[in-house]
Amino acid sequence: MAMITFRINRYNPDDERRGHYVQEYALDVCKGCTVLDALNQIKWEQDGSLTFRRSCRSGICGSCAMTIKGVNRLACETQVLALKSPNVTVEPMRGYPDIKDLVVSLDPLVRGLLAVRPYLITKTPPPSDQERLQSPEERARLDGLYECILCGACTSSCPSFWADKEYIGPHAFLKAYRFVADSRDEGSREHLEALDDKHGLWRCHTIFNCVEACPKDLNPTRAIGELKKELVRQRIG
Amino acid sequence: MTNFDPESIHDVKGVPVHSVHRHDVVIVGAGLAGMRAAVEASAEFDVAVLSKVFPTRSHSGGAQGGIAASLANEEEDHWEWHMFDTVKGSDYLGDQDAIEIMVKEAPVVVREFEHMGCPFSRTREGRIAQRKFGGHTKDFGKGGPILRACYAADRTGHALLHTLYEVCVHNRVRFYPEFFALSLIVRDGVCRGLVAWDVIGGGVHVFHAKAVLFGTGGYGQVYRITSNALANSGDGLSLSLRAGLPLEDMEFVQFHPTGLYQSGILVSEAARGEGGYLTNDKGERFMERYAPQKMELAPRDLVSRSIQTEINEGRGIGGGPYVHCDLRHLGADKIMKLLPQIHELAWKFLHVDCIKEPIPIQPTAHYSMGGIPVDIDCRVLIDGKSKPVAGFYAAGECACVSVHGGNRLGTNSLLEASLFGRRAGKAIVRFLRETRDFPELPSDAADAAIAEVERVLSAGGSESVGAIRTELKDKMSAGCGIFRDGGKLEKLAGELRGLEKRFRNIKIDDRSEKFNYDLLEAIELGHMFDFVELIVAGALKRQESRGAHSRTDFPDRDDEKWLRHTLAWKRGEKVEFDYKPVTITRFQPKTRTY
Amino acid sequence: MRVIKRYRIHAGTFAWILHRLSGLGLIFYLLLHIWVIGHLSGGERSFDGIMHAFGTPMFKALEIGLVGVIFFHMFNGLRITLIDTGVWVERQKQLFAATVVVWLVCWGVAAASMISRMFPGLG
Amino acid sequence: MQYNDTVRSGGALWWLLHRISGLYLAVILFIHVLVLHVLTKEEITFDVIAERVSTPLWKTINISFLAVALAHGLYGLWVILDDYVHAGWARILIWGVIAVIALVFVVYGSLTMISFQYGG
Ligand SMILES: Cc1cc2nc3c(=O)[nH]c(=O)nc-3n(C[C@H](O)[C@H](O)[C@H](O)COP(=O)(O)OP(=O)(O)OC[C@H]3O[C@@H](n4cnc5c(N)ncnc54)[C@H](O)[C@@H]3O)c2cc1C
Ligand code: HEM
Ligand code: SF4
Ligand code: F3S
Ligand code: FES
Repeated sequence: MAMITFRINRYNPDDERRGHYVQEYALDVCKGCTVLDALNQIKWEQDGSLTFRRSCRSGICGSCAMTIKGVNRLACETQVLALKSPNVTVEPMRGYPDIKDLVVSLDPLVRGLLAVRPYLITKTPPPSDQERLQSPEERARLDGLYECILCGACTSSCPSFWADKEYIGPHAFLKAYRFVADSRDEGSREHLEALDDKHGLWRCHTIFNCVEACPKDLNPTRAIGELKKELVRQRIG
Repeated sequence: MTNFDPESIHDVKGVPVHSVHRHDVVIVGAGLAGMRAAVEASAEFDVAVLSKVFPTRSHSGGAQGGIAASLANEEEDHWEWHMFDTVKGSDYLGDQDAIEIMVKEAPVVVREFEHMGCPFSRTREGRIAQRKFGGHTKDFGKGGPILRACYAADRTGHALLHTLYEVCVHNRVRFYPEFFALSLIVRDGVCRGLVAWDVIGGGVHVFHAKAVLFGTGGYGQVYRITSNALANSGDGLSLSLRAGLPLEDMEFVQFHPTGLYQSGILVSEAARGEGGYLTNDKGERFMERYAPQKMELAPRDLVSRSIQTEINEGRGIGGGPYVHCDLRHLGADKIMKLLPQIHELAWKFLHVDCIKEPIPIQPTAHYSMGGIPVDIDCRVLIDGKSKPVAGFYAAGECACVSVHGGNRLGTNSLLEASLFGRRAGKAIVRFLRETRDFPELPSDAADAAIAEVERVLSAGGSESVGAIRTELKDKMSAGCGIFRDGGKLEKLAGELRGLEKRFRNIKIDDRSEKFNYDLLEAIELGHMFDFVELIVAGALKRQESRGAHSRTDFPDRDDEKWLRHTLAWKRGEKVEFDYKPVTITRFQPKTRTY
Repeated sequence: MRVIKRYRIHAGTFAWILHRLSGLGLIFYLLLHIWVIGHLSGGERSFDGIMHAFGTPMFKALEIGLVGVIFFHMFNGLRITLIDTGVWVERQKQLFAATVVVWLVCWGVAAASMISRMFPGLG
Repeated sequence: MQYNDTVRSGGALWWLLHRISGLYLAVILFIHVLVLHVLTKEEITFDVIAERVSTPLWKTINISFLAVALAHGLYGLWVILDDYVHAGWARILIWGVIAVIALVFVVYGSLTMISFQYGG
């Protein structure tokens, strides 16, 4: 057990004049307690107005991404005591429009995602009564790509996104490459179309914040590199 | 019936009605069931999908193991075998006509997922890979375990869910993400739409539809220890009850043996499959006492009961409510190669390194076999038996067709959700082809919902929602968990009534309209009170032990009296029951031994 | 109190900021450089005049700094190009560390030789 | 928010040329620093510089270096400004200014190189 002070960045849209402010909550935290557990405990026992998204509690739904001690993480996967500090600051992820307290708007995330036509594009019809064949090696190319939980931690941490609110974003690049790399997909031109744009790939300066931020240990930067090469190939080849 | 006019009720009680939306089909729930139906119906009609969480945050994404289908990609398999296993697993309470449809169509549904782009793991030949799962066997139970569960590594649910979302995006399904359904509009046996709350912006929205589908998922959150998401509060069940419709077989709740201590987060069956031990406070492998042959690999309900017995008899670790799942003897190599996810989970959520320490585990509420009674085309039945509500459908975990009967087999529920979601979609398309006009929307359509929101937002009592919910969960775990008996259930029913009284006197900290989870958690708790009563009353009535329902005072299965489905309504303060026979076609009930 | 939002600076962010600053520095230096070389056409006197001004210890120190900046931008630019081509993306941290080491070593060698030339007695 | 489309960020080709020019500069600059600061032992005087600059080989190298470095550097400047300047008119203005600078300096620098004669 340890007494931890949570410094939570709060914001109520109905009270614009007050704007953002920091509120502190002290909580006795035991081994195994995650930041999400702590936030729930605060909400249920101290202040019901504290607002944050959450659902699965197990790091798979992507709801609870927030900035904890200056870094984007999933609250439900972050052990409080592992942060090794008596003070824990919790803020909404930066870069997205604020909705309330720790809740941000996902609109930029979805807009970026839709831009890359995030679905399998095929032209030849699939065999009837049978799956398309895909070798384990071809399938392995999707590892590290399809696991994205759309939490938005990557894009929020990217300085290019801070500078351009319409930046399509590493999460969407990763998704685009998930399809471009799929042996079954026949629409790489369609996936890539929106990327050769001023809000697209060329705004990525290989800063790697996205990689550092990704709670699923995915590597959007690698996907971005592959996409850049693919685009160059299409343009000059 | 005068027609609905948003202006006339605007600001009736201070809660504004923002707009009326019209769609041919309105689907509540963006899990496998909801989105699979949306994919089907959107080919021809205008489909809207509401979900209280962003679609890809639905709980289906949490499923790890796999989706069952007798593809026979890895070894010989037949739908008859799959059917036998499902019937036996259900402890013969499953309706065999529905099960037959499910096992026969399963390969089609799984292959369609592949065609949509789902990144299934593959065999050497490039086909969808399959693995073993508890309860799935060869040759009508005579052979050993069979490779039947199709999977995408240990992220099957995630892969399926995202694939469906992607196809919905492609089909231009209209999403209303973070819209919370408040009430269902059913009048004169016709469903006319529903009322929902816009979580982000605040405000009531009315959805006018020719057909409504519920794919609202499970309700694990009524238990203290559960593998379910915080959003799994069973709203759909309550909305359906409040519209005067029954629920079926609610007493059947599945407990998974291995949830992480305290959080209940699922430790997959693979932990035991790869050779993990279960040990008690004395360090004994206690499964020796309960299943000397199969040991840790006995079926889920049996292992759960064994663990609970150890805990109840004081042999939990340090006398506490948990035992150990010990993997240390497997060695670091094997753990990191075969069970990396489990290693990660134990580390991230308990701060336990399972290479060096045993993992504290306890049984965890996992799945609800019961739900909204529907026929094989997912039409919701007004009488629970044969009379459908025009235009109202349900599929997935919130529905009860019933393919799982008294106990569900692993990997059968992803199958059920997507397969019956698809069937529902097809049925809706047929229905809409014949239905030209929108049903009339009654003028008081939104009144109940507005009143509810208003009541909570102005609640000036003294009781905390969080505290009451915690008590409800504790009491459900203690009184209506793995083991039940008449005395405890009756006591629990009384306690729940007391809690519900206190619930009427809640206070609320957040009175704003925008993104108010304080409000929604209170509404969810109200929903829970509606249907937990049926779980408890149903469990009290059913004087036998079958599948997941285990009465210590009636330890045997009683086919004579209880080979039938429970139907329950809520009429005022009272719960009313009716029963219907189980459909038996191919397999006559036999004693269930493994 | 208004919260000033911060985000932890990782190695990649740091490298990016330095790359930007060095790139900016270099382009302005280049423009200056072209102007200086332009004075060559003015003949020996004007050139030596400027070189004399640049010959002071302060300008020598600046020159050593310039080489450092060039080398940083150059090696980091090579790092970026490597990553773009898909090399070592998974081990970007090691790659970054290697870049810094190579940069410092090369800068050190160049600086040592420049200093030794400034003080011929030492060579 | 829709940024003005009059001046696009670079596309695939620009991006590729930026890398290639960077690589070219890396080679040249490395040689440059090596020759000038490491291998050259004597003091840098007009004679030393002028002698080298007047050979045809060095002339070509220097002119190409000049052009490529200007292109790379000025385009780099655009890359930076592109991140932060979103108003259409400002983007056009910046493009104009950068283009003028590029032109002036390439011409001025090249003239310097070409017209230079040792002993002249
Ligand atoms: C940890 C875990 C692992 C599992 N593993 C497996 C497995 O390996 N194989 C298997 O077959 N099954 C597994 N299951 C079971 C299976 O995942 C579920 O039964 C199935 O996914 C349910 O799907 P669904 O579409 O019915 O509901 P869900 O996916 O739960 O979706 C419910 C939807 O309804 C929405 N909703 C609910 N209430 C409202 C409301 N009031 N207003 C608006 N929207 C609302 C939610 O937002 C959500 O979109 C597992 C379950 C758990 C908990
Ligand atoms: C020595 C060899 C050089 C190499 C290998 C190199 C490489 C690169 C690369 C790869 C980039 C792209 C960075 C990005 O898009 O994120 C870049 C950017 C840049 N370079 Fe160079 N470069 C070199 C020399 C120079 C020189 C001599 C100048 C100045 C004249 C210069 C000025 C710039 C500028 C201003 C940028 C933009 C910085 C940014 O985007 O943040 N570079 N360089
Ligand atoms: S790539 Fe990683 S950080 Fe980005 S959205 Fe996906 S899971 Fe989240
Ligand atoms: S942080 Fe941003 S700049 Fe590129 S490498 Fe990641 S997207
Ligand atoms: S609550 Fe789902 S990822 Fe944290």
